[in-house]
Amino acid sequence: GCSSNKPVENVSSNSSEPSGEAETPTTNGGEIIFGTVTETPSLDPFLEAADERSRRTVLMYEGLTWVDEKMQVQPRLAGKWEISEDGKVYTFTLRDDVYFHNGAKMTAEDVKYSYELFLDESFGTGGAGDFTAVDSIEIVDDTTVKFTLKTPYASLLAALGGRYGAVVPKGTYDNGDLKNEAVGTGPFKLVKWTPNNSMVLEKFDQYWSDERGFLDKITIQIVPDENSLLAGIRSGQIDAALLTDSKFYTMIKDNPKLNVERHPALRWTTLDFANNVEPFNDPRVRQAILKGIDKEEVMIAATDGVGSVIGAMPPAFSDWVVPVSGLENQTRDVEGAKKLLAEAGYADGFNMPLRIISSFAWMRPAAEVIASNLSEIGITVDIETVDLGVWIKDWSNYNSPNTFNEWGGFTDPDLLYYRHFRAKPEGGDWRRWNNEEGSKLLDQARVETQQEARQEIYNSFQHLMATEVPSIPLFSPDSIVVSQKHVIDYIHHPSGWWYGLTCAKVQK
Amino acid sequence: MTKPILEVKDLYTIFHTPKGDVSAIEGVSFSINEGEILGVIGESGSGKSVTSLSIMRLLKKGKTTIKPESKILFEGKDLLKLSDSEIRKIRGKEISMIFQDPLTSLNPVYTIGKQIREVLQLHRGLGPKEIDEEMINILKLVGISSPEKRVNQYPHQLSGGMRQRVMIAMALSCHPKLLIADEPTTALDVTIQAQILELIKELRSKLNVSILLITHDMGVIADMADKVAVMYSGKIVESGPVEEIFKDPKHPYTMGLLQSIPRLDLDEKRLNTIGGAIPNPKSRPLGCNFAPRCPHAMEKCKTVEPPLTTFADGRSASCWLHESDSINVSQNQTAGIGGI
Amino acid sequence: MLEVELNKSKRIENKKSMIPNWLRTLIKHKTLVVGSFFIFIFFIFTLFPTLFFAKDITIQTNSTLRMLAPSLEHPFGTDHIGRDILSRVIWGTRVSLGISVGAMMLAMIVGGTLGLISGYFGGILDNVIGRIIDVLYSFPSQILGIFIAGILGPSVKNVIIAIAIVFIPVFYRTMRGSVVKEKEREYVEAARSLGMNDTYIMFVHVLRNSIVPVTVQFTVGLAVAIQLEAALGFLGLGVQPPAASWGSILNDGIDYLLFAPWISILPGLFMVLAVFSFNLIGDGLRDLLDPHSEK
Amino acid sequence: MGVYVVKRILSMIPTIIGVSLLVFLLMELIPGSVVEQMLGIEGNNPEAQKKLEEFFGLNEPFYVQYWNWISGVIVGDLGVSWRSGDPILPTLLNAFIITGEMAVFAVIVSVIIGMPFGILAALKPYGIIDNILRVLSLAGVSIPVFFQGTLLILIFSLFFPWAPPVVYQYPWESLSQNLQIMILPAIALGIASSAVVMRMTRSSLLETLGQDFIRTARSKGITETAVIFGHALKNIWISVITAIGLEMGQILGGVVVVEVVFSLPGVGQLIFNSLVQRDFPIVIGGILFVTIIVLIINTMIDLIYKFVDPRIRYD
Amino acid sequence: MELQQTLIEVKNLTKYFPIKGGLLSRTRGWVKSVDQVSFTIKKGESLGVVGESGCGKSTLGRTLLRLLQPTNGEVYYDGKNIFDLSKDEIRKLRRKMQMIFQDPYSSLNPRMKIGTILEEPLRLYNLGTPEERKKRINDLMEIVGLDSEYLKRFPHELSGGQRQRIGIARALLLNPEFIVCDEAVSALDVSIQSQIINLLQDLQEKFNLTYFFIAHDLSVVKHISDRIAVMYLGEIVELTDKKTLFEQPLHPYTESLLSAIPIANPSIQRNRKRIVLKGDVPNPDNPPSGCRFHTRCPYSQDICRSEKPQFHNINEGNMEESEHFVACHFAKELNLDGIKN
Ligand SMILES: Nc1ncnc2c1ncn2[C@@H]1O[C@H](COP(=O)(O)OP(=O)(O)OP(=O)(O)O)[C@@H](O)[C@H]1O
Ligand SMILES: Nc1ncnc2c1ncn2[C@@H]1O[C@H](COP(=O)(O)OP(=O)(O)OP(=O)(O)O)[C@@H](O)[C@H]1O
Ligand SMILES: [Mg+2]
Ligand SMILES: [Mg+2]
Repeated sequence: GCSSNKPVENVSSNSSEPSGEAETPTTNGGEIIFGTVTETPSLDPFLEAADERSRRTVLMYEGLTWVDEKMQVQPRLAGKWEISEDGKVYTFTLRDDVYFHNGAKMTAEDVKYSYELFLDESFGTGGAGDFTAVDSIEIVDDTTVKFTLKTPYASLLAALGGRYGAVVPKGTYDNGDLKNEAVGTGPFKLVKWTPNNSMVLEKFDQYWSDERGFLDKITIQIVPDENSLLAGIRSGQIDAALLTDSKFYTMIKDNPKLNVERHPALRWTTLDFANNVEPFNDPRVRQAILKGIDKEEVMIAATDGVGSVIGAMPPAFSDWVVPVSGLENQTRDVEGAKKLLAEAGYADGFNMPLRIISSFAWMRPAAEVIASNLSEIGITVDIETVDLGVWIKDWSNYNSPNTFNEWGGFTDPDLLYYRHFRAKPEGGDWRRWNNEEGSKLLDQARVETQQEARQEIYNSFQHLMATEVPSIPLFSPDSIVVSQKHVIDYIHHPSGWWYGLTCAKVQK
Repeated sequence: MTKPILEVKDLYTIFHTPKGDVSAIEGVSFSINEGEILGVIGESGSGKSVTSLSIMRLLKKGKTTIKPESKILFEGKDLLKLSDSEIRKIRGKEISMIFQDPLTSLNPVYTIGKQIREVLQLHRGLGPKEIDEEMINILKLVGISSPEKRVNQYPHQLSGGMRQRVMIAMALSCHPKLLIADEPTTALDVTIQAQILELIKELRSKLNVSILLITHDMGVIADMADKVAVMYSGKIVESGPVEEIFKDPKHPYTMGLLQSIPRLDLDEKRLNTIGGAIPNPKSRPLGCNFAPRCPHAMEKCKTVEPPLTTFADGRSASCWLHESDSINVSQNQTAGIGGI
Repeated sequence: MLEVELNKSKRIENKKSMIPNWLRTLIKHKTLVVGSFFIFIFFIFTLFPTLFFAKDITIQTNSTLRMLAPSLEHPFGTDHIGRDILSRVIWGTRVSLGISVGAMMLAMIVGGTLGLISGYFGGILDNVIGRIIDVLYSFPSQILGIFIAGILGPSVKNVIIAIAIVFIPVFYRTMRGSVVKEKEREYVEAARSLGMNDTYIMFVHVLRNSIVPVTVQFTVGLAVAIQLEAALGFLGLGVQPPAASWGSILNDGIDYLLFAPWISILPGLFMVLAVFSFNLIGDGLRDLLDPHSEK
Repeated sequence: MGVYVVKRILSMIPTIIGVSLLVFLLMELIPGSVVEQMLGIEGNNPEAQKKLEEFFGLNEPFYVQYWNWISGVIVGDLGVSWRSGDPILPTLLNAFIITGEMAVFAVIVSVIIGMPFGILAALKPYGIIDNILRVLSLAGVSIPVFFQGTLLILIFSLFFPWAPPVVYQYPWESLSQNLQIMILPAIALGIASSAVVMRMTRSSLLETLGQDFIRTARSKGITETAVIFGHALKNIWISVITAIGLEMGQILGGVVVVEVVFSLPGVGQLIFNSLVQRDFPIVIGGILFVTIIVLIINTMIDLIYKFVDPRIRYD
Repeated sequence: MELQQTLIEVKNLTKYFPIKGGLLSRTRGWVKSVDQVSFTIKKGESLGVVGESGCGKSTLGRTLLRLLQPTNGEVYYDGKNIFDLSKDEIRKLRRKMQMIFQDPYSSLNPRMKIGTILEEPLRLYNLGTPEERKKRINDLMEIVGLDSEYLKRFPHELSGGQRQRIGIARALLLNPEFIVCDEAVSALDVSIQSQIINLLQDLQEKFNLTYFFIAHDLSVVKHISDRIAVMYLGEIVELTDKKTLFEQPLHPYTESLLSAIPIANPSIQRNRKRIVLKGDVPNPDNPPSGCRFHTRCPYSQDICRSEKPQFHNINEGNMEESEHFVACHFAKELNLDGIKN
């Protein structure tokens, strides 16, 4: 349902108000023009990896589950499920009132078809990695589907409703694709798409739930850049938008005509070491660098103060996070850093390459601050700007030098950590950390289905991150939701996907 | 005696350049009678063109000054005193001009027809049909074949000789009383020059127009002029009827000039030369301008400017050699002031 | 705008005493004097940045000094990460001018040499080189710069190369045009009749006389190069941080234009002044060398 | 004339081929490709990489790729975007309408400002007005357009509560909004170009006024106004048109930054963004498109000469 | 008539310039600047060439020095065909063959000091020590009548006449035997022109030079030359010693040329009969058929239109009379006027 999610400013404790309708009188229906800067290359929920796609497809597609704005897995197309004792068999009971946008009723056949796409290597979906644990998917009856796993896999539920979670009619890919159309079960259906201009969605009348999908029409309007977005909001040409450039927060937070909210995000920024390269293969050096950096200053420079310094996990993971104050090496300590360097044999410092990506605006000021910080412990930072393409190429080929990185959008700690920090071949380990202890922890957490035990393991892992420092998490920029006063109940989701629009209403 | 149509008296023209004033013309006086051709000859830079532009008042106002005592009398009117609009009524109608380079002197982007028509419209106020007739007549007069076709052509489509004919047609289209021709044939080949000179002669007798013919070619002068004025460094050093000047030049410069050109009709072994070069108008010598190059120069020449000495038959020269030959010069005439 | 036209002979009339003439010329060409004066100052900045207001270290960031408006302490204010802008602008002079001068030199040497050869020998060689240059020339200049900077990766050296490549056609054309005109002059024929070979004539005689419009092009080109560098910096393809060029400082401030306009505006004006000065010099030179000018 | 036009058009072909080859080569040299970007960091999957490369034909040798592409171009098929799968020609045309409109407006502004001032300056060369105008025009060319644009935007948002519409509207969609969007870029670009037009007008008018045929015209007794507007001006059109043409090329060569500053989704942005995303077909198609436009402008200027200047003969 | 040694022999020398145009700049035609020209120049003589603008005088002169490659034909210098010489040999020969140019403004490199301009050839040929070179240059300056102070100046700091003297000095530097003077005095004012003409004559006497003297001014050519060639549209139409040419021209073109030149003596000039030619000089890229002069010739007949007249010595075999080459079908019939003194 559409629960309310309080912005950062007034997060008191862990507010877990029950989900419910808004109290202010509203009318169903109405239209919203939602502004955004980037267009999605295609709409395919399985084949398109771009985050821009996920933002939009959550309005049109649904998975068996979904992860709500408090990072809890909630039922969606599956009304409920059971997990076997050994954690290897998941049995889902499907809702039987779900219809596709083409009018067909959703059945177990469709669910099996949709999730089996991940098991078909030749299909080539980028989501396959989240489902490697799945052995088979069977139809028990019309409304029951059984997933059998090779090994226990705690984040299966999150994966089912994550980035790639979508149920489409059986046989969709037999003669066509979903690049330019959308046949899902979501509350909105695609009416018209003019790439690089606008996408028009309308309320799906046969939608199964009345807790979502209040608007009659959503127009997703592409504007050239965030400046224009801001101008559009100020002049009332645009009703709501999600800004990624936190600088704008300062500019509009006091605007009386607007609702402006800051939310912690799932995205985080890190300084990733090339852990196999001298001198960064020495944990003492990495620790020294961590001690040498003033994360607060970096955060302020990069986000204009509209973000939060992080320890080892993005803040939106709320309950999973070990607070910065509880982690080692997080406060700046120039002397300590120098000592560590001396111990490691680098008393005179060295030159440290640091790669930044030209299209990420925050990286430059952050790099400049880090260069300034580290110059005090004798390290000269050589900043190198590269194009995203070059960055990706080197990164995925394990050739990248120390680099800034911005990633996230994962809705579960396993999804967040495993691929990145588990040694090869199970994980990606692009930082070439190759740490046994870390890998062991991640493996354990993966098969652990008990929440507390899982939490415990991830706590240890976060401490390991802070002492071993394969990567320095820097900060997480807040997402900024801006809307006209008449737009209400836009519930921001930490992923940055536009779940909020399924809840939004227009006040007359 | 015919009466003078143009009298130039004591013309002083000064250019104001960023590098200082250049006095290009220093006291030039001459006159042209009705139907007469006055040839002005002199080396490059002696002030021939400036003289003609001064007459037409075509020099830039802010950048040049003509001394107030100068007079240019055209049919008794002082051109220098006329207003801009009055002088414009004279230009092209009463006095017209042709120039050395007929290609650059015609507007390249207009047909020759348009350029001739323009004058006719401006000064003769004819209707369109009459203009066209008149234009064809004039072009025929200057010897252009199939003028109906030519009027629609652009200058670059004509040959050099033809262009000069067009210039002449344009100049004569309003039957001016005076034609100023500034080196009209210098840019042309000899055979074409001969054609143009013949044409000018012919038109002169047909239209009874007076001509101020500027050239540096002694041959052209000998062929065309009735009277000659020899210019040197901003002054007229000698003038008189053409035969006399060629037969018996008074001024050493004229003598030198005549002796220094190779002649088709003579077999000289060696040419006589005038040593040195024309002085820079910014730093003219004291005394006689020609003194530094003059084989007969005396001490006096180097310090005091010779007066213009007038001889019989309307001849005059400014040279100390002839101080005593003068027939009617007042003995106490001060140096530096010339006059007829 | 890029191409400079110069005409015919540069006769200078009589000449008596050296110094007054030289002085007179300068006084007459005020633009030249004013332009040179500013450029002189810029070069002083380049050579001795610390002599002026510039602090030694311009990379030191300080989150407590962010975006301070101009004051006595920080005459140009501070930027978004707390650095003194005036210092960065003065240090940036070195980078920006260095890039522009370097790029123009490179372009002049390459483009000029090609133009010289092409213009002097003519024929097929001229056709082939000309076609290639045409191709470069018809390329949208910023895209070309971006391409080259993209291929080589951003760094001072590569920005120089990128800008130089954009300018090669300009110098080629200027030089070629001038050579084609010069080689028809009789002194070339005279040299040939004395038995000098083509290479000698080309480099000793023709080059010497064709170089004038190229030098004017050089100053005007500098003005454009500064702008192009700024444009590349603006698109994030300039020098590597934390080093600063005028373009990159300007770029830093664009996002803060509304609340800290000084970050962009002041360096921008600095850049404009430099461009203006080079244009003044170019204009003055053109005037000085153009026989048509009525001065 | 007709033959000449055809010849002129044919003579563009080698340049066009050269430009396309060069873009191809540069694209080959530029590190990173669309494939990696599309696969993202998950792309460490040689299978998928190969598949994508095959799909885009990137596994073929350079010349085969080129041939495949150019044979499409000849029949008017510029291919489809690798990212969106859209056909490129319509995409480019849509974007170019914006760029073209901007350039045309800019040129109009530049002529409206530049020519009268140029004439004014030439009337009294080196006089006070001339000197002021000369310095102003130098200042005009000295301010980079993107900086000028930035200043304009700043001034407008500080002093006027007015902001142009954020989404580009084609003139036929909403003329008034379209004009509102275009006004700032047109002014910024126009001012920079007007300086060039002014200088060109001034210097060629001055040169023309010093020529013999002007003396002839004056000697015919024509008024000074008629001399300038009748005789001199027609001669300088050539230079002014050249200046305008060059400015057009200049504007089109520098559209990227301008469009970024003014947030116009024109060709420059399209090419730049596609370049960043390594969307090869759009980049090459776009550059080819712009090149051809520039060449066409040059050709048109050439042809306009024919009407303005009878001296140029075509044979 | 004393027999002089032949220095240069020109045989059927032809120079066409291509007219380029079109898409691939193909050659679309030829400017026939010099067409099948033959003559000899004897040691120590001055051969003058006259003709109207564009008739090929300069082209002929430049081809003679191999500054242009001929389309066809040979030029023998001291018996050797200069077009067969290797690069080295021609370089050596260049010392003996020099040129003086028309435009004193553009024939000196404006950015070199006079001293450098004069030293350059010596340096190039490695002649003498620096002191010897200096001396040689000073000597030459004296010969051409200039103060050696001028060596420190740039060309623009000299007057036209002075510049032309420098051009002459440069031509003399390497002790040449043969000098082509291409309109060497045409650009000068009459008073300066006479100085230069005298200088050229003095030098010829002093150094036993051979001149190929190009001018469009017949009176200048007449003054300086022993024999004169008259060119029309790329061809030599008449060639003989100057006295004969002026008194008994055989070609109608020569006659009209002579009559077109005004004589600086009013009493003679005004009594002359002037033959005014019709029309203009035709284009050399499309010369008239037959005799090229027939379009303007007052005596032209049908044969002139169709048949090209031979360029031949009318006094062939007649040792009494000097050679008189002419290319006219009616050379013997017409009784043309020359200039009588
Ligand atoms: N616009 C001007 N500014 C300064 N000085 C000038 C100007 N026009 C002419 N002069 C000077 O006036 C003098 C006379 O020039 P003018 O053109 O009358 O000579 P000219 O006798 O016509 O020579 P030419 O035979 O070369 O035409 C020259 O010394 C020249 O330098
Ligand atoms: N380099 C060249 N390319 C093409 N045509 C040429 C070239 N040089 C000369 N011509 C042509 O050859 C013809 C003869 O030229 P040339 O210069 O020999 O004539 P000229 O008798 O010296 O004329 P002038 O008296 O004007 O100097 C002319 O029609 C000219 O246009
Ligand atoms: Mg004159
Ligand atoms: Mg010649």
